Amino acid sequence: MDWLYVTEVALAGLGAGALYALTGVAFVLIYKATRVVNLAIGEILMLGGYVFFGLVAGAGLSIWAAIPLTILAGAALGAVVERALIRPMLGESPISVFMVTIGLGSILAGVVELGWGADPLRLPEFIPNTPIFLGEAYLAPKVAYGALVAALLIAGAVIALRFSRGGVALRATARDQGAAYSMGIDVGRVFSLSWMAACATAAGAGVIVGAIGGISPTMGIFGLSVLVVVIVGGLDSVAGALVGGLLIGLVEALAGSFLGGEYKLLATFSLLILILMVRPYGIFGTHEIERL
Amino acid sequence: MSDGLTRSPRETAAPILKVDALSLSFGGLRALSGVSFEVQDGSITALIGPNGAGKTSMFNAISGFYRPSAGRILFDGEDISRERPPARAKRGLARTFQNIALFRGMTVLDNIKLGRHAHLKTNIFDALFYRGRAHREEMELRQEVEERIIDFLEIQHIRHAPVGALPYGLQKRVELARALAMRPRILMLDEPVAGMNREETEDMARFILDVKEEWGITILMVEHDMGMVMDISDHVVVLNFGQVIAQGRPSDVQSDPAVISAYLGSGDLAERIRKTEAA
Amino acid sequence: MAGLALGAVEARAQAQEDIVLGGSIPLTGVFAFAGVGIHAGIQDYLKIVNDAGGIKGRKIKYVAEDTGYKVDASVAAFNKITSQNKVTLYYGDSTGFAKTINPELERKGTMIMAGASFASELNDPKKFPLQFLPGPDYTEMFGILMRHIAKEKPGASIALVYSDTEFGRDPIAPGEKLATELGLKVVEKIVTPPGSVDVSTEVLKLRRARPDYTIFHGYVLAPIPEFIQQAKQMGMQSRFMGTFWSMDNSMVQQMGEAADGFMGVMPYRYYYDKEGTSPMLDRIRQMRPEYQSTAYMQGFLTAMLMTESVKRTLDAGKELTGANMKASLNTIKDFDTGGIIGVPISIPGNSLPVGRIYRFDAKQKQMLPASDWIQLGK
Amino acid sequence: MRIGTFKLSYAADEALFDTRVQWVWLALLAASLVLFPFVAGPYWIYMACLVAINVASATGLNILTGYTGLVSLGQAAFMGVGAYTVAVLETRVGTPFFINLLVAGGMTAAVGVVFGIPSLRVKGLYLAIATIAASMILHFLFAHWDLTGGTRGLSMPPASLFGIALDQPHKLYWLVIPVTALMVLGAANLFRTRVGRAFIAIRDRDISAEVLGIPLLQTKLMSFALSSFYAGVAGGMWAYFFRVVTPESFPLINSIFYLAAIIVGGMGTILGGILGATFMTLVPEVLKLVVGWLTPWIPDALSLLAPIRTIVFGALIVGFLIFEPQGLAEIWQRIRRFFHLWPFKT
Repeated sequence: MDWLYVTEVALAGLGAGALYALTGVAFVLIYKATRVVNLAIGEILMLGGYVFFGLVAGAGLSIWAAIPLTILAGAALGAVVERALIRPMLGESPISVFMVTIGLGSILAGVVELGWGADPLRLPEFIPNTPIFLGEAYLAPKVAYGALVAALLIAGAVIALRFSRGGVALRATARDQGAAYSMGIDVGRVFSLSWMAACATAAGAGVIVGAIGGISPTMGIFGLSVLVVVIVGGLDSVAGALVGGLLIGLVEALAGSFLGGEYKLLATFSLLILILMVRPYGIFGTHEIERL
Repeated sequence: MSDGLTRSPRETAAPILKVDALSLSFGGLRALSGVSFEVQDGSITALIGPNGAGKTSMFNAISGFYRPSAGRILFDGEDISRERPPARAKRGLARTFQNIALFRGMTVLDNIKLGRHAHLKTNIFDALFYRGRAHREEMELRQEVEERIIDFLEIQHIRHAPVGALPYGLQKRVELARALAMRPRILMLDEPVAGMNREETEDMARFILDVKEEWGITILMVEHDMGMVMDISDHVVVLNFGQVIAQGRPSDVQSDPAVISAYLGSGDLAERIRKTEAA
Repeated sequence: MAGLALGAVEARAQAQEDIVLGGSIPLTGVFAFAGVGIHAGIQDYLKIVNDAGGIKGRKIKYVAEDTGYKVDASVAAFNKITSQNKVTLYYGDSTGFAKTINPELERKGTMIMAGASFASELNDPKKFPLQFLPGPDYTEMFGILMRHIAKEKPGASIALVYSDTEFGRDPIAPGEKLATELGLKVVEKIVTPPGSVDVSTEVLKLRRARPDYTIFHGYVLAPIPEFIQQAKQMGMQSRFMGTFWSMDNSMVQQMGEAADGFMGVMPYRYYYDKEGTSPMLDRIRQMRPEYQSTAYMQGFLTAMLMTESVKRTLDAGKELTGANMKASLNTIKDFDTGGIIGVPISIPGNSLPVGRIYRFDAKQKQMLPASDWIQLGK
Repeated sequence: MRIGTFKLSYAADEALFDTRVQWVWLALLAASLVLFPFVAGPYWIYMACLVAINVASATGLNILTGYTGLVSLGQAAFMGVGAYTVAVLETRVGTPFFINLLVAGGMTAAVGVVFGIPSLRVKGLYLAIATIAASMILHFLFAHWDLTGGTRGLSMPPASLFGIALDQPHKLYWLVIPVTALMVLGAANLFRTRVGRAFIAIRDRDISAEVLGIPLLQTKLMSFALSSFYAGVAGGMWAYFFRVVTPESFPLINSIFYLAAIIVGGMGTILGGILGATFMTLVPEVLKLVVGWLTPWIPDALSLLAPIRTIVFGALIVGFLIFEPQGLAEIWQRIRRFFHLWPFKT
């Protein structure tokens, strides 16, 4: 066994996993507050990549102005989606809402293709590209910086969730909607806030993912891996998204290099079935969500 | 505890249902501890007790939703404690629920027909072609449901109505109809008259008595309406904090000091009986 | 009234005169980049022919439908177009479609077909008697690349990177065999799942194999640039190569820094290639002043070969059946394409086994020839 | 106008089509289906076959999702199992097509049961996600198993009946339409019997279903098996229709398509499956027509078609869920009621 190689593969996997974790956190934010499983998260991420591209390549903005604008656009999208599509579905079966998000994903993919065409595009280079060596092990600089930014964003999200007013309200709502309501928390606002925060996070993640591998209207597939991540970690657990993200990143990398690229999805989805059979609510999830 | 000498004459026969030292706990919480009682064939037995005494838990244990931590449940002398609910249904154990568990999207007729599920033989192949057995069975079922159950419970006018749109009292009646379609040997009724007005309660009491007398079905019920319990029951079992504190004929139980003190928290027992009768 | 009816009859007679080229064209979807170019190329060549009076006075009409690069949509388009027109020539958009429609094509026996697929399987006149490839098949492309490699660096090691699709897997097994015959070593084969973007683990695998040459196949663009960029950052010395569909100049330009030195096989000349006399390229540049993709050239040449076979069939006084047209196509020998291909061509079977190696020059931002024309079987 | 109906026997009351008027309409429908291939052009016959195949599959999914309440995003992958079964039998064994279709159904039912097993542990969304996983795993098998021809897939000869090759839509029509009609009729029959009632009981309230003597495990798996059987036969017909089966023929988006079809048509009604599948199959074609008309004014209109289709597809799902959750079947009932009472009440 070539340990250096294994280490390198593992590092690359963990780096990719950090992006899964970041998107997973966005997913969990929405689920915690509104109990909606948002399958459009991959497409929202994609839209983030395209908005960034549009701002830089189309409007000619500098990268450092485009990133915050992209994140703001994500938040705005979240607000609109929550108000227009999710709010009317309040009280409907979780499956119906789930299907609404699938429909939303389709709409977003179509809009992107309409606006920018079906061809894959590359984002302008803005991540430093000097190679990074940890000891002897090589780590692709984009992956390393991407993971670093993802880690910072996740840390920010966790801190906000723990200490900010909105974060406290969100956690209270997640625990008991009725109680939160009676304590004077504006539950509607919390819903809206959670969608804004999650979509902003996903749009930010889209910029990083796009910077690494380019953008295309099919990059919503990323959302499927994220779905596995949050099921494995537990739909309502931020810690679960972190561990799940890193785990899935690692599993994909190892399966990809030791079995072949075609085994990546097979490995993660087999893992998903296994988890569903053994521990349906995920590693860190709350048990009550088993029965929907 | 009622004194052992005053037994009703039926209690000497073999019981159709026997609960033997049954205990049930959730996590560390004990819902039932060492509960024993018998239900005689052809009787109406009532299970009463203050809120949280464990009556519904007892029902759920008998129908097979909860697995007892100790003790047995005997049906016709056979231990059924390990059987799944459908197997118990097949033996002739039917029940209704405290918060009506009808299929709201289906019509009254379909709900009632569902009661007969375990007794029908149509398999998936018959069903797809709707020939032979499927057709014959459905026609027989329809006739029986119509003539024995719908007529009996006087719900002809709503047979094609979706259940969700019916008033509460009628829904209770449909649920009874569905349980009857199971051709049960024991019918377990969880608060059959809860939330009903005086008139509806009397109707229901009459139906329950008729079921016992005309159909020969044994009845085990949980009910808070003490007036009705005392009127129609042959045997009363009183639960409190998961234990049997008294059982016997209604009149004996009524005067049992343990029962009276158990009900003190929620008002004097005799007072409650008077009240419900006057209402 | 009578005049009206007469007019209708006349119109019908006119329509019968027209030769119809039908097309299932991927104007949208993942292959839209190619479809749009093909569409324009076919239209332009037919315009040239029709402006010159058509073939023996008969105009060629082009009827196309978008398919989104989906087999069922392609079949639907085929059914629709053939039911509404008397179709003589057809352009199909994928290997799947070419295979699906083949029995139908043989049953009808009234047309010949070519398309966007260069799948090796189609290069079999027995199994696909009414189809042809307007270039080398994918295995032949590998052959051209590997001959070049064997010449440049005998005994070199090669890695094959391909997508997990029918397109990607097509030439892999025969390509490996070919490498052995040419004394080259295939040291690593890397499969990437379709649509994958993060290739860092695959690059690590590639680095471990340390190939002298890396051939990509089954992609248009992504994830080739990412592969090359990361490999270069790791200090890998491998040369990177591609096959037809990843060779368009505008696509390669999009690779950014990674494009420098990227090589590949191309049967046609590029839009900007002004070497020698090339009347057709001049004509194209005159019709369209802006750069046209290699997919455009593919559509253009396909239309040219199709009309040539129609012309030869009519010249021989034969009926326009599939078999006759295919036979005429096979009589094409040392044919001058007007500069679309740099050497005179022949079509002995189903393919056109010719091509040239091009390399991207970062200064001129263009793919430039890196070899002579290589003709297999010569 | 129809004021009311009364019946003289229970059998009449239990019949699928209970009035003379309905029988007349049914006869008209049957007659037009028979006449259709003689009057319609090849393109429309082609579309009719495609619609019928989708109706068969959507009806199967409706049994599982609409009636039993188990959401599946694996219908397309299950169709793939059926299609591959037919292709393998046709190329390697050479059995007649009706046997192949039945075996395809049976094989898919078996696969469906295997992937239905998680439904015992999980339900709702988790089950939907488990079926996504199932389709990914099946897709992998299709693409990497020698028997299924790998990424190349399998090409196969046409079905043949009495020596006539059913190689054209207008011939296959006579295979596809009757089979689909039988399947739809079977599904309608199913819900007049205990089996169908048990499915609905599980959907509406699975705890009290158990008390009525309905075994959850067995019944859910039966629903999975039946639904997959439908998918398998539909997939088999698909294979005969296109005569090439590749792993890319049955992507996840097609499973979403079938789920969308029953949402748009109406979950838990037979009519819903038919209307939904028809509607969703025809919408892209109608869009193509509209875009075709616009071409003279918008030159690259054709290239806008695919994204517009994607958007409309999503918008239909979202729109129906929000504004008309009962689907087209409910709209149809409303129209019917209107005409029953017209002109007395409008």
